[in-house]
Amino acid sequence: MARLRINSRQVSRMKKLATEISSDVQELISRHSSVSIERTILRLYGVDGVDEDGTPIPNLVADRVKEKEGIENGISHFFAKTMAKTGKSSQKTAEMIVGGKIDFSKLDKVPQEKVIQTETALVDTALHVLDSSRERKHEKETTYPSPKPPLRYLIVATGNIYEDRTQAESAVTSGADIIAVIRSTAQSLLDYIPHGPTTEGFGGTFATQANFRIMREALDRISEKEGRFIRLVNYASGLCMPEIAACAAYEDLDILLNDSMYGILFRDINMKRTFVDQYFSRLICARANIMINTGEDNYLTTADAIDNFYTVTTSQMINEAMAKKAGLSEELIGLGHAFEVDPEIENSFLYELAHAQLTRQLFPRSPVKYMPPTRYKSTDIFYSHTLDTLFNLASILTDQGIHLAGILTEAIHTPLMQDRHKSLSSINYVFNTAASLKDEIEFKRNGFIEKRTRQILGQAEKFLKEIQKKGLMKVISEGKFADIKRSKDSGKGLDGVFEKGPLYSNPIMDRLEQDIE
Amino acid sequence: MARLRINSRQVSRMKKLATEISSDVQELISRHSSVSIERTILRLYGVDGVDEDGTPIPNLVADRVKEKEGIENGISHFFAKTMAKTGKSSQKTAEMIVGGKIDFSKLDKVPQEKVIQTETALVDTALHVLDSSRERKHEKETTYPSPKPPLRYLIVATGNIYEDRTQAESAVTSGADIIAVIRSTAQSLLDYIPHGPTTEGFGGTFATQANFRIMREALDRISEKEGRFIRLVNYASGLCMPEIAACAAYEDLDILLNDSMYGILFRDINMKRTFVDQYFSRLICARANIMINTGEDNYLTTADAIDNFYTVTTSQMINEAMAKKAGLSEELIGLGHAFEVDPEIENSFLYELAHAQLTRQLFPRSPVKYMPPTRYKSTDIFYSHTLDTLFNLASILTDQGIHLAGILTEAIHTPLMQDRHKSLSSINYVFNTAASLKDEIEFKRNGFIEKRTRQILGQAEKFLKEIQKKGLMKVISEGKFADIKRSKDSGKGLDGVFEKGPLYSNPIMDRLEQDIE
Amino acid sequence: MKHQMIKPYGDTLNDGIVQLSFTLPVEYSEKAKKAAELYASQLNLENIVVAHASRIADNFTFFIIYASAVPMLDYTSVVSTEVKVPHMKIHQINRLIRDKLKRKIVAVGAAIGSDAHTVGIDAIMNMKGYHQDYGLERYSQFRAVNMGAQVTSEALISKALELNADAILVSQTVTQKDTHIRHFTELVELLEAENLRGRFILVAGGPKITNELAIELGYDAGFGPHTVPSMVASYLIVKILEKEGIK
Amino acid sequence: MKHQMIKPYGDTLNDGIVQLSFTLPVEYSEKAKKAAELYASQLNLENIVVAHASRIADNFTFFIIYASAVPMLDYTSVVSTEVKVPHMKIHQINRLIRDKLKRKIVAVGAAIGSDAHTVGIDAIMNMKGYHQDYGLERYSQFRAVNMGAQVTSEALISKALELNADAILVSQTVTQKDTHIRHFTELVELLEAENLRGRFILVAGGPKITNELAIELGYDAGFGPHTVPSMVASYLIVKILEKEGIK
Ligand code: B12
Ligand code: B12
Ligand SMILES: Cc1ncc(COP(=O)(O)O)c(C=O)c1O
Ligand SMILES: Cc1ncc(COP(=O)(O)O)c(C=O)c1O
Repeated sequence: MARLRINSRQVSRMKKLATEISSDVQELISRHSSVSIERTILRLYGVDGVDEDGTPIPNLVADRVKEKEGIENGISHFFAKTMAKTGKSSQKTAEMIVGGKIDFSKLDKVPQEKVIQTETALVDTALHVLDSSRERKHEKETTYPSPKPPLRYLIVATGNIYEDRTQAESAVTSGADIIAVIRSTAQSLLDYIPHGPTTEGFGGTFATQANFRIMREALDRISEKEGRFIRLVNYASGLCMPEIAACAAYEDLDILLNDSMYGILFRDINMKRTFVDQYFSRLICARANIMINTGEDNYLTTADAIDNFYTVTTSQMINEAMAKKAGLSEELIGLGHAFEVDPEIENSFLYELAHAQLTRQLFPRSPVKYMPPTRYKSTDIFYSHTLDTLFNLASILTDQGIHLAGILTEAIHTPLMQDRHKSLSSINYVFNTAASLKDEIEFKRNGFIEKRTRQILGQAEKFLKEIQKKGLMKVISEGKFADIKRSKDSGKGLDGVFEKGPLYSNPIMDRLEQDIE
Repeated sequence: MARLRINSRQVSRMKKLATEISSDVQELISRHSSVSIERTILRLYGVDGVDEDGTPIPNLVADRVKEKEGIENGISHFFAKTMAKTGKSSQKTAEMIVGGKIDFSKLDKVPQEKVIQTETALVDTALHVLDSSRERKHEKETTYPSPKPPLRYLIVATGNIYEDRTQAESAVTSGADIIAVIRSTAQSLLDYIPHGPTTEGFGGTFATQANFRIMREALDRISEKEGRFIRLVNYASGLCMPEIAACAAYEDLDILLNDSMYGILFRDINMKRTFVDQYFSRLICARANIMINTGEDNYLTTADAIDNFYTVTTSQMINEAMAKKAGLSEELIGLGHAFEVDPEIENSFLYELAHAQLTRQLFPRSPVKYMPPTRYKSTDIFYSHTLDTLFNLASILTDQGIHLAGILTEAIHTPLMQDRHKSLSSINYVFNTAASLKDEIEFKRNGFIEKRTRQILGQAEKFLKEIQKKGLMKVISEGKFADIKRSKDSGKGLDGVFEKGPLYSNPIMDRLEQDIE
Repeated sequence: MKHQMIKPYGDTLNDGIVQLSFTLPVEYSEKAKKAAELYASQLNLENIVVAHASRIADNFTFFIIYASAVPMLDYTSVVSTEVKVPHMKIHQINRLIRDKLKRKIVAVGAAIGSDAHTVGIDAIMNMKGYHQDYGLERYSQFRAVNMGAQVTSEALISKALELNADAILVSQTVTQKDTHIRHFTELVELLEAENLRGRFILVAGGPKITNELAIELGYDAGFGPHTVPSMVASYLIVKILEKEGIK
Repeated sequence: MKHQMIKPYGDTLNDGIVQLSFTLPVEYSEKAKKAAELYASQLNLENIVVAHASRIADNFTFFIIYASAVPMLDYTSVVSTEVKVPHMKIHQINRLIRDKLKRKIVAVGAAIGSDAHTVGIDAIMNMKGYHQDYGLERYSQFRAVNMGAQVTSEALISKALELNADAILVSQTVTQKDTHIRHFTELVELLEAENLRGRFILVAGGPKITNELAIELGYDAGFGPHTVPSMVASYLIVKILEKEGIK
């Protein structure tokens, strides 16, 4: 395979810096929890459903507890105690809490060993949710042949889960390996997960557990028909990161968009909230064998890809370090990057090859996710189709893991069924016609491509040093990523993050951490 | 630049074989002439126009002479004598011959030195036609900046020269460097050149001198406007090869499709006729600085590109050897090849790279003409557009000289104005984005690509040996090129080729041959 | 029968979305874009988005449009136009000919007129065939004679008479300015003029040929892209048995 | 005025050729192709060539069609819909403001509603500008305040009141399910409800916005793709002078 000669010592130094940066953040994480984490615990304990207004029971329980008892010490112990008291199922217990049927003052009377016993059982159930999802996936992986990377990743985004299903089936017919259901605009800013099957989204479809299930079932059916394992993706980053991870585990999702900084930068979600949430979310993913995808590609939709590619590399290293802290193996860390150099620049394709190949070599065991050109797509669909064709070539040539299909109507509308078909017919052609190109050419020594990667590594190392010195939060607040400034104590969801009380416990987290190695 | 290691001794051996093959053919050529050659002499002496039925005066004169005098000794001397007799212009003289106003029996009385004098003057005029076209082209070449290869070659084919002009202007606006006016279906089988501006062709526009002029003027205008030299192409191969070359010289065409075998294989034109005609045609091109293009690409529209690429290479070498015999410098020999490997074959793109790069390296000083995929184009225009995009990449990556634009509607209709625009927008993008790719990668030593080129060279050398042994005509009659069999004494135009009489002379040819070095 | 009303589908049933592109002979401008929109509205389209406009020559502008088509079509009312005979395999066909017709079928084929494209007729007639389906020459019960391209109608007819052919197979590829229509018609008219039309099964083929068009032009059947030889052979044996009244 | 009748151009004047593609919710078959042809004929097209058909899912077939469009459009009757003010350069605009208006123009902008796309409004307002054309922040005679994205209509209006703005600039990128129409309308209705509509020059912008649409929605002007800041600045000074009766 064509390889760039990169300085492995420099790379080790950089990865070490990234680990130090993440350790610094981890210290903050360990001192905090969030309402979303507590709700996740409830969900994994089996609490589900909504009230008449559509507010999820987990939210209502958490709010109630917060209000009555305070949430600083976590919800788990309290919930176990209540359940021990009621002797009912977790769902029933939750409903009773919400219905005001529990006299909080009387809970102290429940014997501690009964509480412990109940809580242990709950945690076992929770872990069983994750472990059984892992096992089901493992089974599919062994039943079906391994797809040849790059995996063909197609998005559906009609807003209506049933139409999405039709679209997904069509995409699979044309060759898709992975289907991602894009989330409705601004769902990431909702501090709850909508419920049930939904048919009205904007720019995407709501991520709900029911929608996950509908799509999972459809894809399982088609997997069987086609004799290929079709993977399902949704989006976690946002105010409900860990909860979505829990729902994803219930419904056997294979991949979650799950970035440690995306919410901060692109959704103005509070930093602490995001850092804390992503950790628990990723612990869940690691256990349930859900691959994460990060969102570095987004940086290049606003910042220039030539000037700022080093921020992508830097962010990938930090994301990786943080993911490893959450127990994710390299195989489950799908780092993102994108083909976003201005096509009018002479030799822009050489820049793209350098960026893609560098990413590939820096994370050799990770199934890197490669995003198509979006920013420089034209409303001239024929021209845009040629950009995607070279993107497809760059992907097969640099051996990417996951290939997000570029769509010729990117600059016009969310994809039509026929747009996806055209995209796949280009991908299928290019991946086949240039299947072994990577093994048959070499990058010139000290040529443009190698020099460019060296430049990026130099810039990224410098940047990592700066971050290591100043701390990640400081650097974000200076607008060093994607030209976006966010400060530590602002942003959405700030009120939902809290410092752990002296008696705080999250036994699921404890167990997950414990089992990491 | 990425280079294949090819065995230069083998290449020398092959070129030597090709020269021997062409010398063998040349022997036949030197013993024959054709009606078309004689008409060409008339045209270069200034004879033009048609009678009421649209039959060209040069044809009428030649027919008359053949009938009355016999043509075995060539037309030149006879015509000079007649002109010396009439004391009129060549045109007037020709008209008088056609009108039956010349008493052939009285011609012997013209004093020989007056005939010689007249003939010498005629030949000077003829050579002036060629030389002045050469000079005008040279002037344009120095006025305008040299275009960066691959030159963007676009075809127009409406059938109507005025619409063609509109189409050509549009193509130039979108970036074309070269405009080719495709000839009307089956014109190559006409044993005369139609006359005047034409507006009704089928699958193309008639090649007439007036049409050449109309397009030349339009392109000169637009060259000035755009500050780029826009080159004009037409087709010579066929029954009127040398005549078309003469008309092309008059009208400053820059390139002529002019193959030594195309007419034989693809139009069932008699071999001898073709060989004889192509030689005089190429002598004219050499003198008037008209680049020739050969038609090896056509082989792959019927024969399989993987099995038969060696026939392309073989034919290129023979075409080159024959072109050199006619005084064409390597810079004027635009050999053809094509991107025609079945795209469904895994690694078809690697085959294409091998074929294109090999051709490039075998003829380093020739502006190789690279033809787009046509045979495997689909009526799915979006898919076809992706084939062309990779073709564009192959072209810039292997540094081709002339790039014939692929058209996304190839499998549907002759190109619309908008189709050409789409094609150029893909070409412009690819040539810019991957401008230096060729300098930044290398082909793997002993990899698939090198091995493939070695295989082709081996096959081609073997084939050249066979041809050298059996003679070119024999091999053609066995169907070894393009799976098409043609025999020596069949085919169209056979009655127009004749063995030279003892007094035969063609003073233009003599002068051209004389001046070769 | 229940109606089945359909319209184009973008990403939602009955959204009617179509993609359209065309060039207008006007200079690129805002007015030109408006003209494109108005023009599209005359094509029974609504919610017209002129997504793209670019100047492609002096006085010519290229447009890409997405819009919703208004009409509804009753799919149950659509009548398919393909040749309708069971598609048999080579050995079935040969057996049928041997058992029922009891003699070889003689078929003469050519690309007529100025058309020099032979690949289509070769695909049907030559040994090798097309898409892993053997050509007529390979059928033991066919005598197939392929005359190649640029054959005149006269030559084709006289060859058919000479061989006492059952079927004449005609190919046309070049369709610009309706060349193919002229050639096809010329052949039929010649046959009719000489009272020979009834004698042969007349089959047309080519990339732009449909059965419907062929019948319109006076042919017995027409075959378009993706035809394989066994389809044609199936058609021929069924029609010949029918013609000769053999069951 | 003389009429100028136009129709699409393929390669010959008035050939009417258009390229069309769409998907029909029916299974791939010859009947499906016929349906595509019939459907196209309902779109005022003739000489319809169903060039391509492919199965893209169970019960869905994709088509590519070339055909001749029948209608003619009188180009002289087309009324252009763009904003019509002379396009001035930054220094001309600044001078005009200084000389005539004699105070700075205050403009407040945002992408409203759920729309998170800031690049469009940034292109117009931020210092850097777009396509080598400086943004409003760079104009010495503008006070430009860009509130970013996902701004509520209420917040935008109160900022405009607070700064005593001359103009409100609104951007919308997401158009799926007409989200942009809802957001734009909401803002206008709020302004009207509070009797503030007349107080501001209200400008809409975004990739799918035309001046025509903006005016329909109750805005003063609309700007689409390829807008550069100086166009907007030119428009604003001309309109403000007009509004204030300054000549
Ligand atoms: C190969 C080719 C050539 C070769 C032909 C070699 C040969 N020996 O046939 C060469 C290079 C010589 C050539 C020349 C020209 N070509 Co050409 N050529 C093509 C090309 C690339 C492929 C055609 C092909 O082989 N298809 C494969 C066969 C198997 O498909 P098919 O013909 O559709 O046949 C199938 C069915 O239709 C059916 N069928 C066909 N015939 C019959 C008959 C019967 C009886 C039956 C039952 C079925 C049947 O069965 C077949 C198998 O399924 C096409 C573009 C394309 N990709 O389609 C252009 C194309 C056909 N050519 C075109 C043109 C214009 C020309 C020229 C006229 C150009 C010129 N002015 O010089 C010349 C001259 C030819 C002439 N005088 O007719 C145009 C036609 C445009 C139009 N619609 O009018 C095309 C579409 C290219 C283009 N976009 O401009 N061409
Ligand atoms: C960059 C981008 C993003 C970035 C935005 C970053 C940011 N800070 O803005 C990110 C990655 C965050 C993003 C997210 C989403 N995006 Co987005 N995104 C794009 C993309 C690639 C480029 C848009 C852009 O920056 N254009 C460049 C600017 C300069 O052009 P412009 O906006 O047209 O502005 C010009 C004019 O319109 C005008 N103008 C614009 N506004 C104004 C205002 C005034 C007052 C004036 C005078 C002029 C004016 O002047 C500007 C300069 O000429 C487009 C695809 C494309 N290539 O167009 C998709 C696209 C716009 N996104 C789309 C979607 C659906 C989304 C999501 C909703 C997807 C999802 N479900 O998650 C999300 C969520 C966003 C949300 N909540 O709104 C769709 C919209 C489809 C539609 N028509 O409805 C597009 C078209 C992609 C697609 N095909 O699906 N996106
Ligand atoms: C890492 C990551 N998470 C989440 C999202 C989607 O988030 P939202 O729903 O906020 O648009 C994206 C979108 O690109 C992403 O890259
Ligand atoms: C070398 C050469 N000459 C001539 C032609 C055109 O000849 P005709 O007019 O016979 O189609 C071609 C067409 O591809 C060609 O390759």
